[in-house]
Order: sequence, then C-alpha cells, then structure tokens
Amino acid sequence: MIRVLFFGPVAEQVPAREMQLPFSAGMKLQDVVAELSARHPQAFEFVSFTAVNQTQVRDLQLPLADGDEIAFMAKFSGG
Amino acid sequence: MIRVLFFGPVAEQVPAREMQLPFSAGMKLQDVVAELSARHPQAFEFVSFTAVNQTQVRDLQLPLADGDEIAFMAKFSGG
Amino acid sequence: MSEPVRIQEEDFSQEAEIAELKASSKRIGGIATFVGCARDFSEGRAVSEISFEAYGSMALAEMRKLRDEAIEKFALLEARIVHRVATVTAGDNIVFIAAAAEHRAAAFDACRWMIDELKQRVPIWKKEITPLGESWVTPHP
Amino acid sequence: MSEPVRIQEEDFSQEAEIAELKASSKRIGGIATFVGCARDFSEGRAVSEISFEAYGSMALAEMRKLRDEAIEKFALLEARIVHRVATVTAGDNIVFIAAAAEHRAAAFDACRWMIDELKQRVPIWKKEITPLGESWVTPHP
Repeated sequence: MIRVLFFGPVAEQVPAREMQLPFSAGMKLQDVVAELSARHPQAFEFVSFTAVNQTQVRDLQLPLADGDEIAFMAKFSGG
Repeated sequence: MIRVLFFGPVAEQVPAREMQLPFSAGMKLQDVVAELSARHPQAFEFVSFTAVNQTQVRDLQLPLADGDEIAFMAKFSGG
Repeated sequence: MSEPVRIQEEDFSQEAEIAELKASSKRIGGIATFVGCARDFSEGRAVSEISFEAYGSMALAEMRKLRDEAIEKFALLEARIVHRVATVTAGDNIVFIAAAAEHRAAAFDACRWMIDELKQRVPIWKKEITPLGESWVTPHP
Repeated sequence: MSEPVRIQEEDFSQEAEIAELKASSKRIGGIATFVGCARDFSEGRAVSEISFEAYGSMALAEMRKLRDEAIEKFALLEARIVHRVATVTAGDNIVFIAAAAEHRAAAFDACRWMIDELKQRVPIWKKEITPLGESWVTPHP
C-alpha cells in the first residue's frame, strides 16, 4: 500500500486527510499524482510541494516502493 | 569650578578619577585639555573621546561654563 | 535537558531555552534569539485566533537538518528551534529560534537564516480565525 | 514595570524583559533579542573575570537616545536595553537588547543596529582579569 497524506489548505479539498492506494510494481510518483489530481482537481490547485517519505521530491518519475508515504502540501506558512 | 572625570584605562594613568579645576571667564575646552595633558601625558595617550556635560564634543574651541563636567574617555568596550 | 529541536503544543520558556543553550559551552560570547508571536491584526483584518497544523515527522526532520546546517555554516556553538503547533491568540508565542556563537555577527546571521529557512522549508501551516471566518495564510514571496 | 533602558549591577531575566516588551502591544509579530555573555577565552588568553566600568549618567543618556532612535528608524513597537556594570565570570550575562516589531526583518535589523551602536557610542569599559594580570579591552575597529 501507498499511504497518502494531505495537509493544510490541500486537506480541506479532499474528503479525508489520509488515504491508502494499492501499490503496484513499477509505480511512479507521477501515477499517484495523475490519479489523485483527476479525482480531486481543486485540492491539487493548492499543492506546491510533494514529499515521499518525509523528503521533498521534485522528480515525478521517482519510482515508488510498497509502504511509501506521500504527502501533498500547500506552501508552508509556519514561523 | 570645572569637574573633570577620567574613566577606564585613562583613569589608571592619573592619581585620582576625579578632580576640580578653577573656572575662569573665557575658558575653553582646549585650555583644560592643554593643562591636563601637560600634567598627565600618559593618560592622554588613551583619550579617544571627550564629553562636556555627558555629551561628546569634538570642537576644542567649545567655551566652558562654571560647573561644567568634562570627561576624558578611552575607546568604549562595553557590550 | 530538553531536545534542542522540538514541535510542541505547550508554550516554551525563553529563559529555560537560553539556560540550556548557555550550559553547552563557556565560549559563548553572543546569543541571538527570535520569538515569533501571534498578532491581533494581519493585513488589516482583525484576527481572533491562529491555529497551526504540521506534517510532524517531516517538520521535525527538516528543523533538525536546519539546526545542523546552521551550526556548520555559521560555526555556532549551539542552536535551538522550537515551534508550537496549537491554537493561539494575540500575544502568544509561536516559534523560538536561538543561535549561540563566540561573536555576535555569526549569532545574528544564523538566527535570521534559521527563521527565514524555516518558513521556506518546514511543513507547517497557519490558519487565521477572524470574526468573519477562517482562512489559511498564503505566504508572501 | 521596569525601565526599558537600565544600567545595573545585578543580572537580568530575559523572560521578564520579554514579558514587559510583549505587554506593550498586541501587534508584535517578532521579537529579536541579543544577549552578550562573558567568555572564558578572549584572543587566546584564559579569562577568569571581566569587570565593567561606566560613565553612568552619560551611558544611560546614550542608551536612551539609542532606543529612541531605533524605535524611530525601524518603526519598532518597543525596545529594551539593559547593561550590567559588575564583575562577571564565564557564562554570566553582560548585556541584553530586544527589539519588537510587527515583522521580523525590522526586529532583527534594529536589534543588531542597537548592539553595534552601543559598542560605538556608550561609555562603558571592560577589563579582563586573567591568571597573568588585568588588561583593559581594546575594541577592534
């Protein structure tokens, strides 16, 4: 399974802050983004950063592994 | 009278941290500097700033008034 | 001793943080700190409360990295970063940053760098609750 | 309430100073502080004690002017300057500077400006007492 997390303004545009996606061999970050942004286009308007396993990732071609944690995040506004 | 104060490294080169000089009409800061630097040349090697009545003064031609307080000070090193 | 990098709901004590910082070395000549507080006005709107949300595990990892980088980059003797994730009102503390160095220039540079970088890199979000409703804060460039 | 500008023998409490600063306004978004401490080494020499001497009346007047100028120049909401005149040992506090502003840039700029100016303008002198004797500190340019 892939664990998907949404935060801040992004989370308000999806039904749940957290969801699970089935993992399949050869899966890339791009596949998850494509599927979820089709399902929740409004949420993805707020996405500025994506992290895989708590590290920011810019390359959508990143191969995923079973058990990965992906986070979709709006611009940070802490501090 | 003119009250004269010495501070920090300057004070260590004079017999007392404080002295009184008689005031005379027309007296200028220059007169006090000339008299004291002749008496205590080592002290005046350390003098970087002079204040009259708690305000830094650069113009040695400043006329003095009876009761003025003059301070001879080395470079500051607080903070 | 508390951890030098923390995310917590409760308030922090500057005195306690600085005491721990100072306990780390007798070579500290200067400590620069920054405290971010909740204001009652933001862009002209009255704000009653501010609530924070964090991606906790990533935020903590980023804050630790930030501290390590600051210590290395500015040759600090010690540094601390504490961020609250709570609902706060005007005057309440939000974030504490401290940098201790032999001399003041490095302490100031590092403290400022850490808060600037924190705002860029640490996944925490701020929502302002006003009498007219709630809104997420959009950071300025 | 304590005076925002003070010269004193006793130690200060950052917590108390910051609390008074914060009590002055609900618009404060950032507070930058600087604490100068005594180090056990200076230019490679071990230092056992540091003693301070001030031209008290002028030092206080200059520090008050400095605070007024900083508030004006950086549009601060509040500022505090406390300098100890005492004999201190490694780790002891010497000086406290705080600047509170709506936003952090002004707070940092003002805090740094105040300590830089204090060193230039305020008649206080520092003598280091080492195992080999005493010497007045000569400030670097």
